[in-house]
Amino acid sequence: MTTVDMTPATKGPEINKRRRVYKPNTKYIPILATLFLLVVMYSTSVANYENFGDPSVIVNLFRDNAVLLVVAVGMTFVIITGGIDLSVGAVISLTTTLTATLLQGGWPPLVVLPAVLLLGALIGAGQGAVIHFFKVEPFIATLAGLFLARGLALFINQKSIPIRDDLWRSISDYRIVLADGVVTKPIAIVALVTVLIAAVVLAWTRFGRNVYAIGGNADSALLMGLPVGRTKIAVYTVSGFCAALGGVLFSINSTSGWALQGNGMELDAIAACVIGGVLLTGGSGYVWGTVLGVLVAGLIRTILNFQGDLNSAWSRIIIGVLLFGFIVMQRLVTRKAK
Amino acid sequence: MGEQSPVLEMTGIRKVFPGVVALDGVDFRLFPGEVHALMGENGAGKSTLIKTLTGVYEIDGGEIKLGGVPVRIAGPLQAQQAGVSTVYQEVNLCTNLSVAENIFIGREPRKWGKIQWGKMRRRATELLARLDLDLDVSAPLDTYSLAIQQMVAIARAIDIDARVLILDEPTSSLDTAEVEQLFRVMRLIKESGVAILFVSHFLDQIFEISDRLTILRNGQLISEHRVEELSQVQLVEKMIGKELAALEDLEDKAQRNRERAAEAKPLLEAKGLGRTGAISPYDLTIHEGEVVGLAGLLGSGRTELARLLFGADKADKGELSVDGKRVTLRDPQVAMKHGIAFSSENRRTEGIIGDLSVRENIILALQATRGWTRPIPRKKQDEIVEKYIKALQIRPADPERPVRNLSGGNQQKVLLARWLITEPRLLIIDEPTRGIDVGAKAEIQKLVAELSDGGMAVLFVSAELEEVLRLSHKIAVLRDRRLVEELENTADVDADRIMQTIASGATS
Amino acid sequence: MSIIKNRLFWPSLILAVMLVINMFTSNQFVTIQNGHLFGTLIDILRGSAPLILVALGMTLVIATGGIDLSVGSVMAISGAVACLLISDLGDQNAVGSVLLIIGVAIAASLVLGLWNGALVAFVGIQPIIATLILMVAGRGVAQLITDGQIINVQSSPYATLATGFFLAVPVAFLIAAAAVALTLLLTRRTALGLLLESVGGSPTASRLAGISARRITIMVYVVAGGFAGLAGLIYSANIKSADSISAGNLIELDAILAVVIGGTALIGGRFSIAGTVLGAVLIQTLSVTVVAIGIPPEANLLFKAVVVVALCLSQSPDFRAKVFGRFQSRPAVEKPAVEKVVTP
Amino acid sequence: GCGGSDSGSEGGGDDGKLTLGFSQVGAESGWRTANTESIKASAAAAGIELKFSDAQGKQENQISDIRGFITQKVDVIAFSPVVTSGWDAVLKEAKDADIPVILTDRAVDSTDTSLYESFIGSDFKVEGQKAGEWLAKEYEGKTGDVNIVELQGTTGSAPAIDRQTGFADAIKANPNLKIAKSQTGDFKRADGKTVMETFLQSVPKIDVLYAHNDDMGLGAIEAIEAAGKVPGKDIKIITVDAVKDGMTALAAGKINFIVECSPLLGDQLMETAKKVKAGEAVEKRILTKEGTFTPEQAKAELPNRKY
Ligand SMILES: Nc1ncnc2c1ncn2[C@@H]1O[C@H](COP(=O)(O)OP(=O)(O)OP(=O)(O)O)[C@@H](O)[C@H]1O
Ligand SMILES: Nc1ncnc2c1ncn2[C@@H]1O[C@H](COP(=O)(O)OP(=O)(O)OP(=O)(O)O)[C@@H](O)[C@H]1O
Ligand SMILES: [Mg+2]
Ligand SMILES: [Mg+2]
Repeated sequence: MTTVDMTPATKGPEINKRRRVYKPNTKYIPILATLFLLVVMYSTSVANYENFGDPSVIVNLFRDNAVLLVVAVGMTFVIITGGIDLSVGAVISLTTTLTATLLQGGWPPLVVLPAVLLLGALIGAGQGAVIHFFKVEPFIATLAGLFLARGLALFINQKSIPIRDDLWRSISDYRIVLADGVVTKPIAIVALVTVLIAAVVLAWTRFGRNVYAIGGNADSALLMGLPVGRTKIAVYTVSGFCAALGGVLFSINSTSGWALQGNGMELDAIAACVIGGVLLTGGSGYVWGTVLGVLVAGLIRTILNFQGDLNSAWSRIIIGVLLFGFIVMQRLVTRKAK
Repeated sequence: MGEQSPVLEMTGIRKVFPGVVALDGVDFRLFPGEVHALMGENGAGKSTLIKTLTGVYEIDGGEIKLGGVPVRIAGPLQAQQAGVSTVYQEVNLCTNLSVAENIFIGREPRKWGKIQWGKMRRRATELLARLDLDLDVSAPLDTYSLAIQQMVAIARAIDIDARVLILDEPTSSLDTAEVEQLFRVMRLIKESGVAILFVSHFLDQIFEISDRLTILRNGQLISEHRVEELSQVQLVEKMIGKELAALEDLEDKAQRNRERAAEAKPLLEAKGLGRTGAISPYDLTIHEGEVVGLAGLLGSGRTELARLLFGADKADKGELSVDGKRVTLRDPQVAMKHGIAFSSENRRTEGIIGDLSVRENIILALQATRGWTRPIPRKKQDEIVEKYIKALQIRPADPERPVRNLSGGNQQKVLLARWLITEPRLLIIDEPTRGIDVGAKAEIQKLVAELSDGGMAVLFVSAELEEVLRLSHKIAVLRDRRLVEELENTADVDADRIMQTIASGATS
Repeated sequence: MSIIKNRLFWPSLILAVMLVINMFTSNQFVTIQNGHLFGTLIDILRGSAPLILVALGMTLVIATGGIDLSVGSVMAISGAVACLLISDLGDQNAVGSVLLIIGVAIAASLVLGLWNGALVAFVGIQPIIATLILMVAGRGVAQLITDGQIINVQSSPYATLATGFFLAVPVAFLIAAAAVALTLLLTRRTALGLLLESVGGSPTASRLAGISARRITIMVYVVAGGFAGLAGLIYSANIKSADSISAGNLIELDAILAVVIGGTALIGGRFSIAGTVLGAVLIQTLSVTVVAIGIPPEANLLFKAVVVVALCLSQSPDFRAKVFGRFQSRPAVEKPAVEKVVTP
Repeated sequence: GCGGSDSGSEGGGDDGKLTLGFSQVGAESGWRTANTESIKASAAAAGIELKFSDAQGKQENQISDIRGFITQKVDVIAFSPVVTSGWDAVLKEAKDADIPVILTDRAVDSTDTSLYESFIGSDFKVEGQKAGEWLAKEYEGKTGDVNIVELQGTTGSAPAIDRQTGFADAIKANPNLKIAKSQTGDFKRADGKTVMETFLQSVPKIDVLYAHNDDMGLGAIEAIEAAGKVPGKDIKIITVDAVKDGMTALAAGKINFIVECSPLLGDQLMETAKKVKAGEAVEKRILTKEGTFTPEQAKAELPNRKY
């Protein structure tokens, strides 16, 4: 094999010169718009509610949504390839149940932790393999995964199981003091680190770029010689792993395991991704967008909590209205900027 | 060269698709340092042969040897690793990624596992410069036209360190200058000992660049020759299996009709029509029965000009009138109501609907004009479809086959049929002969001439200047997204004259 | 051979197996009792009516490449509206008024569908999030209508919707059958089906072919809303009350599952009404079978998982080729004499 | 309680009103709505400012709601836990912030009982037992096999688990009382009906139906009637809750016995909250006032039922 030496072309006739095509770089506009709206929403709330300006409101946002954040990050990978993973909530429940059961059974925590994480990754990989090798629709494959994981969890134990392990307890109780009166917990840090890693992987590694390529056009990606199958399986593995990690964080946050834990979390995660500008058709979106999506959902909940006089019916309606307002504003701002 | 052993040897290759034997015992050899043309009509099996080689399809029989060693290639990745670099027929890139990424994805320069974006962009810019392209390599690929995408695909392929380079119709939407650039690069690569497999329906190009050629017909190997052994006529004969019916002299006819057309009623008039960032305001009048050709270089804005006349993009300046009445083309539907039809150059993403059958693809536009409540009776559908399958020689002649499974050229014919059955008053065709074989190309040209005789106006966009010259009554020349000159296609107008205009940038 | 290749062969087979199981476990599979049909099979047919209706609408939405998560909430709203109005009637058995009220409830559902469609087509919001809004808020609205309580009605014409019989056949089943017929008519006797598949297959190409993707999109959401509303009426008529909290809860998942089992791809394009109906009946039969063979509640999901896994694998041609491939006699092919996988 | 020691501190509103943050499980049933309404009404009557939030059945939501209350510096926090375990961490946070906590309706299984002041609510297990005991008594002295079918609540939920075990415990002693089939009806009327339809088809002879709530029982009644049987006679029906619809059916003889599970604990909660805030001692376990109903009792009670 020889390397081709292509000496630069002798300058062709003048007419052959190509001009650069300048186009404003529009790819960050949706994210910026989302961020902007989020800030607007936050400041309005600060003006309206007592104590909303307390820094712990923001800090708690990360801690309360740590699990969702981690799960949504995994989901982002899957959605960027144009897939979907409905099993994440169930994997959380399986992880928490299994963790609690094993810890109760006296297993050492340092064995339990990697074991459940591995299990999550394996479930993900299994789904990915079915999707890739047998060309089963991601929706149906991961729905089967959902039934299987939650089914297993319910089968192991229907009841909620308290975790009394010292390590779990101490991580759960460990307080990280950020400022006077503002504390957070390790799970928030884990979530943020996950986000950072994911962002780096998506933007700076071959794997990350393959994820985008497959989402853009899987057939082309295959013809371009990219490892499509491997990458597809890998994203579901990542998602499964993130779900298991989310489950672990959950079990730390609540020091318990329960087979119905994380019920419906898949939809929350998908919604967070989509609100953050990740396209369900694949090929486009950023982890940062997902983070914003999670924060939007979390902020809406916080607002409802501070409002404090809504019954269930009205809180649903207000969530819908806020979501609607947000999405429409996002569309308008994005469209204008483009 | 004869003494050398072939770098690639395929023997007895067989590939069967449900209902079609695409390849039937085909042998093919490729020697180092040669450009080898693979010839054949649309649907002859060229692309399929290439795809069996790169492992996209599993072969049903036969043997492939690379460098004398029998191999089984499991997929494009393995093919690439084995030193086979390919540009597939339909541009297969990820348009959501940037230009630079499309060139380097899978082979990104890395340090500590981290992609070096700066280095990648720099190298992409350099590489494209060798093809004489100056693009913003960090812009997403979908902001560029199909022709540029094709160049990017070529850039990707030639940068891969390979011993076999496959180019499946790389020139189908390039114009002369780009083709020249490409050939220059191909010669360089060839000299370094790489074997090149080249597919094109442009016979001139074949005779210019190739050393040897292999001819396929109906999935069967016909023969293998040195280029010098054959004349164009002989080649065509071997490809289609019979003598090519003598073409009427279209050019003369165009001349004869020119004056008639110019005197006819103006059908469509654009005044100062334009769109920011796409095309500067232009004036253009198209008369009934007139064929207007658009000439210009790659990226000169021909497509953009045409799209405004169909409402595919919305004009933000100027005005347009049809039959003397002002109209605003909000979207294609409105244009269709005024009898305008538009066949896009980008058949894969803007043309065919892959899942649907040939029949459904053909009647789609006609059905759209009728609205969903008035379906075209099935019997009538079958009639129309059968007629056009015959007229345009769409193969396989099975109306119920998903259009995705047709060869590229046949897909193009399906699109043409889609618009012809709507009986438009103005037919805008952007690169209608892209990827179409010699025989069919002649048929299409004839068809355009006939349609214009029958009073249909045609706006004809083609990268092939000759074709434009042969058919058009009037030629509009574009440069830098600006209509620079409009000239009557009189006898003294030729390719040089137009290239001159493009070069000088004269304004009319 | 060719029948096995049909996508719907395996789901049909699984359905048949489950029906046979039910035949053995049930006291009566199909009998005539009090002049109308009765038995497990009839229960299944009647019970699957709401899911069939919802899945029909979902099929059309999915064919255009969209998705509708709000169907459950629409069901809740339509049931709530109907029951609230009926409970205010002087004479709950007045057929005319009940019919009118049913009309009002369906009209409301159509409006909700229109809302979804407008968000998707005009505002350009991704379908999943556009319909999520109504999914969340809609149930709140339904709760407001019923004031968080279950509204009971004592209207026999209304109950007929779900539990009545016409010519010995359950009315609910007839309604579903009529909806299927209507959908088939709409999509296969007009050009709607083609246009839908075209929009779902490639929106850009469809636009350039002069198809008004917008109008089509809005239409399918409206139809989906209407069918969901009808399903909500049957659901509430079945229990003679409006339960705004549980009506249609999570039905969107079942509906999507039915559509996918039926062979319609979630990315849009080709769709199959027959497949969807089969999928819906299959899901209903599955839940009946779970009870009939006495699977303990904590194992329900595991059982379901096994069936869904079996289903999706059996439907995958690649799975069949890879696993059963060697058992099938294939046309003899000559394999390359020497095989060697290339590595760089 | 320790939380009340610094009574009279800044917390609450400026008007010195007591602020109670209440986190509800969700709005999964009419029972729950009645529960919410009771709390709201009682708070208004007692002059307590109520901060209400709905966790939509998710523990993660509830944890963050409670944290929200801590941030808002409410005076007392009360909540109906979605699930029994997993509250230690957030309760500790409340304790650190000196905010007393009251549990309602459902217990938590924390080992550290100092984390909350009191638990007001019913005992699901006892409810199941009451149901089982009544049944055992009904069939006292009879030896023939009694086929029972059970409609369970949502799989994995505390009331479903406890009502099941309580019931099973109570009938254990009578071997002729057999649970022929047991399936979840998800606490829903419609599911109760469909599951009962299948029970009727697949169990040769059903004598007794035990439903974990009234709604499923009411759905089952529809199915029983459609099958041409008489509920309450051909099949004896026991349910739990005693909501108005259930009581009506009970009074009409379609249900034979209902174990009450009262949602009306608003007054008790407000009372306790005030005491806790004032630093007075409260009982660790406050049982809601509730009983059981037979058809006759139901007829008398029915006019007073509000929900
Ligand atoms: N995936 C497929 N499934 C079924 N038939 C196919 C498939 N791909 C190609 N074919 C058929 O195989 C035959 C050969 O097609 P191929 O694409 O190789 O033609 P080609 O020589 O490249 O033509 P063109 O010049 O138009 O590109 C055609 O009849 C085509 O319809
Ligand atoms: N809105 C826009 N802003 C900036 N550049 C654009 C825009 N739209 C199109 N372009 C670019 O303008 C160039 C000209 O387009 P186009 O290729 O359609 O012209 P053409 O004369 O038809 O050339 P071709 O022979 O390639 O079809 C393309 O490179 C395209 O990417
Ligand atoms: Mg080809
Ligand atoms: Mg062009």
